[in-house]
Amino acid sequence: MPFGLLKYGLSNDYPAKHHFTPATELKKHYDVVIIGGGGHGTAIAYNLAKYHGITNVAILEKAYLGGGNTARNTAVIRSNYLTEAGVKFYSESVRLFNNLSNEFNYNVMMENRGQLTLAHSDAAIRSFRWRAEVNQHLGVRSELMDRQTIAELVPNLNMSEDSRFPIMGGLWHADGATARHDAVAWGYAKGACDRGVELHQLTEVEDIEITGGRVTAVKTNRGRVECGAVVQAVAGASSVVAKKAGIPLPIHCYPLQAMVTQPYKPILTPHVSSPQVHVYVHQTSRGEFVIGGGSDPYPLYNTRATLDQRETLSAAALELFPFLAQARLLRQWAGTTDMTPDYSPIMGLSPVENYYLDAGWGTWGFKATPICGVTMAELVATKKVPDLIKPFELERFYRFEQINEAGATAASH
Amino acid sequence: MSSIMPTEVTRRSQLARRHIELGAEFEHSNGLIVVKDYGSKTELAQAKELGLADLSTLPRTGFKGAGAPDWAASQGLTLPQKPNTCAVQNDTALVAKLSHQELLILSDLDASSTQIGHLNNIPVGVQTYALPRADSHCWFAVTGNQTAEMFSKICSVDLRAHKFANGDVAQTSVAKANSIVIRHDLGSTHCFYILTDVSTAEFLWDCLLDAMTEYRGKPVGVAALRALN
Amino acid sequence: MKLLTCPLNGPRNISEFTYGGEYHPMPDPVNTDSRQWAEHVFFHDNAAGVVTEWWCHNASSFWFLAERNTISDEVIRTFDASEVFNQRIDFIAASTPEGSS
Amino acid sequence: MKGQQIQERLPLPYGSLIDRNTEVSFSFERNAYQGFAGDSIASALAANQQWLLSRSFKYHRPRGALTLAGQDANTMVQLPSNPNALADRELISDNLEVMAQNYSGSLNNDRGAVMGLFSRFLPVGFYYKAFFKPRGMWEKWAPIIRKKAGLGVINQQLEPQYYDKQYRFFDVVVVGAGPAGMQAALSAAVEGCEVLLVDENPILGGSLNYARFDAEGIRGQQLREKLIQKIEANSNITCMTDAVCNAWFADNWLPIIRGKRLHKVRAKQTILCTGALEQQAVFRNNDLPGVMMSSAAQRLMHLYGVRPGKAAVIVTGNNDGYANALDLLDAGVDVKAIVDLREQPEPDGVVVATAARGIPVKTGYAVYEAQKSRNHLSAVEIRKIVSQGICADRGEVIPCDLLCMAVGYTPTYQLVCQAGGQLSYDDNSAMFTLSNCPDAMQVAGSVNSHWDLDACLAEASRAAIIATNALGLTSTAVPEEIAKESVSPNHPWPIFAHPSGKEFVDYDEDLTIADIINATRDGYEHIQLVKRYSTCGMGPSQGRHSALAAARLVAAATNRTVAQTGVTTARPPFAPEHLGHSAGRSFYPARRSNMHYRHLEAGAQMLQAGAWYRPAFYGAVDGTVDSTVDNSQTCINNEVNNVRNNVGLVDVSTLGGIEVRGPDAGEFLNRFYTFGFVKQPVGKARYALLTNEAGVVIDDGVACRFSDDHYYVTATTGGVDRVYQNMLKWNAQWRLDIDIANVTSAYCGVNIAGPKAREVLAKLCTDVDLSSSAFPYMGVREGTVAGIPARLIRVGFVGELGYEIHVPQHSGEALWDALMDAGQAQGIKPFGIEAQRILRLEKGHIIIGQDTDAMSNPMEVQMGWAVSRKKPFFVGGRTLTELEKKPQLRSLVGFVVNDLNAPIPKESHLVLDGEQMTGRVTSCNYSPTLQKPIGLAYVTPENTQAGSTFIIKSSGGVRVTAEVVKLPFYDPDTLRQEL
Repeated sequence: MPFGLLKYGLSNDYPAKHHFTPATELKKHYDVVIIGGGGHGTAIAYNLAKYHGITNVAILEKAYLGGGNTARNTAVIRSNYLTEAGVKFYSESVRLFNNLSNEFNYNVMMENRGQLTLAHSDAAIRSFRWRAEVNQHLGVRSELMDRQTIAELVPNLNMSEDSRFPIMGGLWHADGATARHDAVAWGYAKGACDRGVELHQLTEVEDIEITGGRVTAVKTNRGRVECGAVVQAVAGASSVVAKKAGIPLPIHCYPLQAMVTQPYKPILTPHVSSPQVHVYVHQTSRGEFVIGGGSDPYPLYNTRATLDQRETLSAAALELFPFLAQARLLRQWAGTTDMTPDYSPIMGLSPVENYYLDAGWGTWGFKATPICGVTMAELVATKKVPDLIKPFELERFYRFEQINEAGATAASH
Repeated sequence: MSSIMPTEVTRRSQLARRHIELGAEFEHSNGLIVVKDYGSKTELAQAKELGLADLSTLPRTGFKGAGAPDWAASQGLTLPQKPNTCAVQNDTALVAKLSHQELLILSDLDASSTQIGHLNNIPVGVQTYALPRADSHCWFAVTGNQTAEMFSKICSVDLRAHKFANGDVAQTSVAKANSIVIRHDLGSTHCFYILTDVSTAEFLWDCLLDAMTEYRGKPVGVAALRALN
Repeated sequence: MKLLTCPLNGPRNISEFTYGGEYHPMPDPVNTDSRQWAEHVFFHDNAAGVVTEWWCHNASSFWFLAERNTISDEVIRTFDASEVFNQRIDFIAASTPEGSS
Repeated sequence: MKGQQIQERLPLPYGSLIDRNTEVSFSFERNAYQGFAGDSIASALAANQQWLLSRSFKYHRPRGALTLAGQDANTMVQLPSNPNALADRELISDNLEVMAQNYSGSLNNDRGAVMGLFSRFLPVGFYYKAFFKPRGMWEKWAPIIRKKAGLGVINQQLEPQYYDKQYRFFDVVVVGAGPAGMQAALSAAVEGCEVLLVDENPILGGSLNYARFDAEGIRGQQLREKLIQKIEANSNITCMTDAVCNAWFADNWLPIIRGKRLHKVRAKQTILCTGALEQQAVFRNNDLPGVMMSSAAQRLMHLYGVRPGKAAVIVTGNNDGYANALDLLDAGVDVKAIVDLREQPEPDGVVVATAARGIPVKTGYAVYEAQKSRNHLSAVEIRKIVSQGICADRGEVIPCDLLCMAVGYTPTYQLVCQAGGQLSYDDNSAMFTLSNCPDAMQVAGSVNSHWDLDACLAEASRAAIIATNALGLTSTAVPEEIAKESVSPNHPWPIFAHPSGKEFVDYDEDLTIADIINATRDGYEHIQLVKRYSTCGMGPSQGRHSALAAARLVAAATNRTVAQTGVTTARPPFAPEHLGHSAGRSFYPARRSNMHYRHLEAGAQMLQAGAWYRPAFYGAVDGTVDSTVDNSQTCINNEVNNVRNNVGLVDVSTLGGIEVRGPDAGEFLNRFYTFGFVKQPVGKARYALLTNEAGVVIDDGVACRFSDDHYYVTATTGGVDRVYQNMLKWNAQWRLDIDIANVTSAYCGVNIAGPKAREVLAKLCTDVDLSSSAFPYMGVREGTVAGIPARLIRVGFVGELGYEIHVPQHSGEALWDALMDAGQAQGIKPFGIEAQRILRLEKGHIIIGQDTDAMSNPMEVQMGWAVSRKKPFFVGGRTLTELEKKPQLRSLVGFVVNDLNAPIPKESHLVLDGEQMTGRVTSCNYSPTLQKPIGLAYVTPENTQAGSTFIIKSSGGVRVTAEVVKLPFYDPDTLRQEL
């Protein structure tokens, strides 16, 4: 029995300190308004309050805390990216994740079970070796794995040579992990609210006032709020919100679906994915199998589920683990992803002087949450773009430059 | 073993080996080799219930382009009115209209229609372009009362008799392979022609047999199909 | 599964089609400044609401245009591209030749 | 096995689902039991007085049947290769081995039950509050907690089973074959209307099969028989029983599961008559075996002929509880009392009848606590209700072994809500309404909060009329909507907290009243946050029985109405389905060339290129391929040498082929590819490089001009489909006078290459002058080879005299045979992709996708020569001019490794400048011809002049020095390929 729980058991009156601001009126002015109460928004607020002493901050969330893609992603954490910018950025994020629970005294249940990405062609082996070489050179634990080692690591994987997509090898990423995604947003929000940040749920930004190239206020369904600066962290609605500030973005929004089975006794430890078969599978700490794959085939602002994606994911999962035919599907859901041309995020300055972008998060937003909080908060507080996120500025597209992670994201998330 | 073997001619079905394994008896048909039968006495009955035949070596061609329909008509072809329907020619060839600008022309089961050879050997008209349909697609026939029921396991278009009339054409996906499905009844027996990318012939053949198992469908030769006519 | 009505083949499951991107006319490649060109190449309107977009029916390789609501996923109408592109498009060389190979 | 138990059953007409003439023996927890055909596992065990079925998720509480309808997780059992099976859904079969789940020790004495004692130390969200201090502790706790996770055990040796799918089409699909559903189907089955009636139960009738609608208990049966007769007589109606419609998807796309088949049904109209789910009362120990829904008790009696108990108490908030009492009485159960939460029951025929039969009724009373002995209900303590949810200090204890709960229902809203329908709750009437359904969907019956049988039937007919009108099959006037009954069967507050807790709101997750309220106290006030924080409704039954109670508690705890709070609804699927169902048969098309089996016969090791199978290299001809590195390398090198010295034959059928024909053909290629094609001479081939609008190289091939208005363009195996689609899309805009046709599969192709290629070809091709003067390098001709019409292209991908021969697909094998025969004297041998890769590398040709990546532009891969600057426009052109204004970031160069002892670099090894990554190797092989490792690599532009060196981080991190050399490595003056 961990000590942390004793106080709950031994005190007759339930410890009832609210983790978050109870609903209050909006103030007339905030130094910083953060649009979007997901993992990123709360992480930015937390860092502003804790490390930069900026506490007159409002997080405006149109629905409920962490109810967007924070709630809908499949909680994969990894840093085996392809570009130097990407690897450095995400590996710092993984480092922060590892200390997150203690950082804000809230268990996010980080589980370091490693990630295996399967290769079914020599082309895949080539691109995996590229990632492994770049990763290793930058101190990230990635390595090519041969059939033999894979069979030992995941004994119940279908290694048959006669299967439709025989497994030729894989990319093993020991740093790959998962965490309780909701808890990340809750922990950040709790830490931010403890320090005076206001979290306003059911508060939707309807318009953004720009005067002289500066944002001066936002209009919400609960009234107008003046602000010194605005950060938008609304993955899945980035184009729509940025448009209110007159900023075009290189983003297309696609639904990303995933599904989960009923709980079963644990039989799969690492996270296994196959870009070619378009699927990834991992078993949660509750014993459920989480199954996901590629994005929907066309853009949509709607989190409905589709049967064809369910069929595709199930068929693909059974290619890797035929015995999953007997597992029962419990729930199928979707999130909305900001897909960028180069599969890298858009962070930092915008054409509007005091309006900051945290967008273009595709399928990799959750794993970047902690480092986004740190870097975006530093940017807002110091007005200086941290080196770690300089490469991801919107302006790169106007220079016809890209940070191409295409090869490192397909169905791996 | 068959007295005639596919290797006697240069034109060979992707499925030749499957046919031999199934004990096929081959026959010459206007210089082409097709499966006559698989040595079963009951093949006609089979074809009436549910049969699968490989017609890939039989003649066929296609023409495309703004001028194609007029040119084809000028060559004496009777064209169907609407796209995705087909019309039988008096020389027994079958002309399917795949779009306002595209025609697919299939020979009969005896490879006896003269039109196809004729069209392939004369210069095409303006804005008319020949398509190598004899080789781009494999060509199967699925026959019998259970055809539509069987197709409903691998094709999302409603092919039931009262919804998909004789002479109707569907360009759709069959077992995830893009296909042209044509209803062309043989006598009083339902028959669907299916044409699919020739390189996937074996895949599709296996999918069809798998879907047919439940209805005890089996491969049949052209002899049985002719007998239906 | 959504139904999409192909102008040539009629209503079909949307899985028979390939999405071809937003429809937006290409700016004149010669007299457009580089920022506008960059936006043409990389940026999207990504509107939440009714948009016009390209679709291709795979089995017949038929391209057409569709008006679709990106919030409700409701298809308002589909139509032949010739409604919009009804004549041959030609390009004029840049007044100053861009060097030579 | 222990001795067999005796089963006692109620006489006919009880037990409509069982066949008493067919006994079935099965085992549960290794004890033998008898049941009848048609019995579910749960009903058969109940007949044997085995009520305890499983242990709960967190506290390992004893659990038994709750709904008897497969709607709760209490009955989850382990079947061979079928974990988490619902014992009240799965039928028994001879020798079926059933085990309980989630216990340690034995089901009756589960050591895990000790968890219950610690419950006060495991507050809601306890995971978030502990296990992580000090740093590193979580790593120790996680595996321990993980061991406790999960319920059933997956059989990892499972043999693949045959699941498949079928598309079905109907005008109207009616989901749910209760009274409303049957009536809706009948009314919809007008002339020309194809109707499907679906129900998850084995027989039609729904509640008519078990519920009591009148004092005499005869109406349900009569109505059922009448409706079924009409349905069976109607040829327009197809019935599917034992079939669950498991979701609603866009445009009435309905997945219906029966047996091992997934029926994908397209309906023009759907009518949902999915009924309602009875809800539990929340009080201490409301999860004991013996405590069940009143509808569950009725199902046991009427469907299975099983007496649900000997002494019963009924806690009710509506008159259905009274009907249930009559049923129990008729079945010989001693009904101790009806405990009515209401002060003033609305008297109706049924209530009067119970009074007449002397059943004690305690109005204004609640069940305060259920007591157990030996894992089963033994008594209930009832207390007077003093105010909402509050009971008097004292009560009375009534011994009983059955407690039936009849306190209200929630509509079976799942499909409606998946279709975008809104579920709303009225706090005053405690009733639900469904709104905002899509046009092509109607709802009728109790799902739409109609409880009176006649109202249900009338609403069903009305729904059917709306549907058939919409289909244009009828134009009947739509009758007025029936007003909802004034009295709701839903009691507003059947929730009674107990100081010692254990009043379960969510059985699946073992969540009690305190857990829900404390979640709000922690600040998780939004109903969705409560759900996520407490995991209420996240379990296998997806909140079927917890959503309403949780919403009521959250509303009260946050001073909101339930309407304001909202009730959480569930995502698809409706019922947990095996992944095998949605997977079905696996359809992954595979592509083979006409020559495929010739490769296998020659001992080829095949590899996959996209959907294609291609020969990687040829092993021993007897087919026994020894794929050890050494052997394969020897095979590959031999193939290379044979091409360099004699002649080789490679299958290039997978190469894309596109016909571009018409007056504007040249103009089109000019716009589509980077090069100039208008002035290309007839009879010549020209390299064609493709960039996208971002200026990135995405494909290449050669454009063969066979006549003024006819180009035959090749494309890469993996790229051709996209290239073809893009061509069509561009010309849908440009409207040039051309036709574009993808003829990839129509042609089977080989490349016959080597110094002796002409010699061999000459034997088979007599109608084309093959002399280098008449048919020079990069020439294209049409002729016949071995009597087969062929297109001949003199290209030099492998750097030798060579001809690509493209023939009709069906003649591919014949061509292969002819060439292999003709070439015997010249030592012709087939070669595979691996040898081709080396050969082309020696010649310095790049492979798009291997030597290029998602960012490569033509200048970087030194293909500036293939980009025409004299054209007004080509795709990607404008962007390339932008890129040219900027300093080039990298260049692809050829390199050799002179130190033969150094580990040969592999593709994707890094190029380093100090520790800085400046590029990477894209191709590298030991060249049998040059006798040293050669390759291509991206390096910094300053590093491209021949003779300069750079460092490669090779295997094991070894730094290897590479020397830049001018391309090609082999035959720099290209004399050989132009022979």
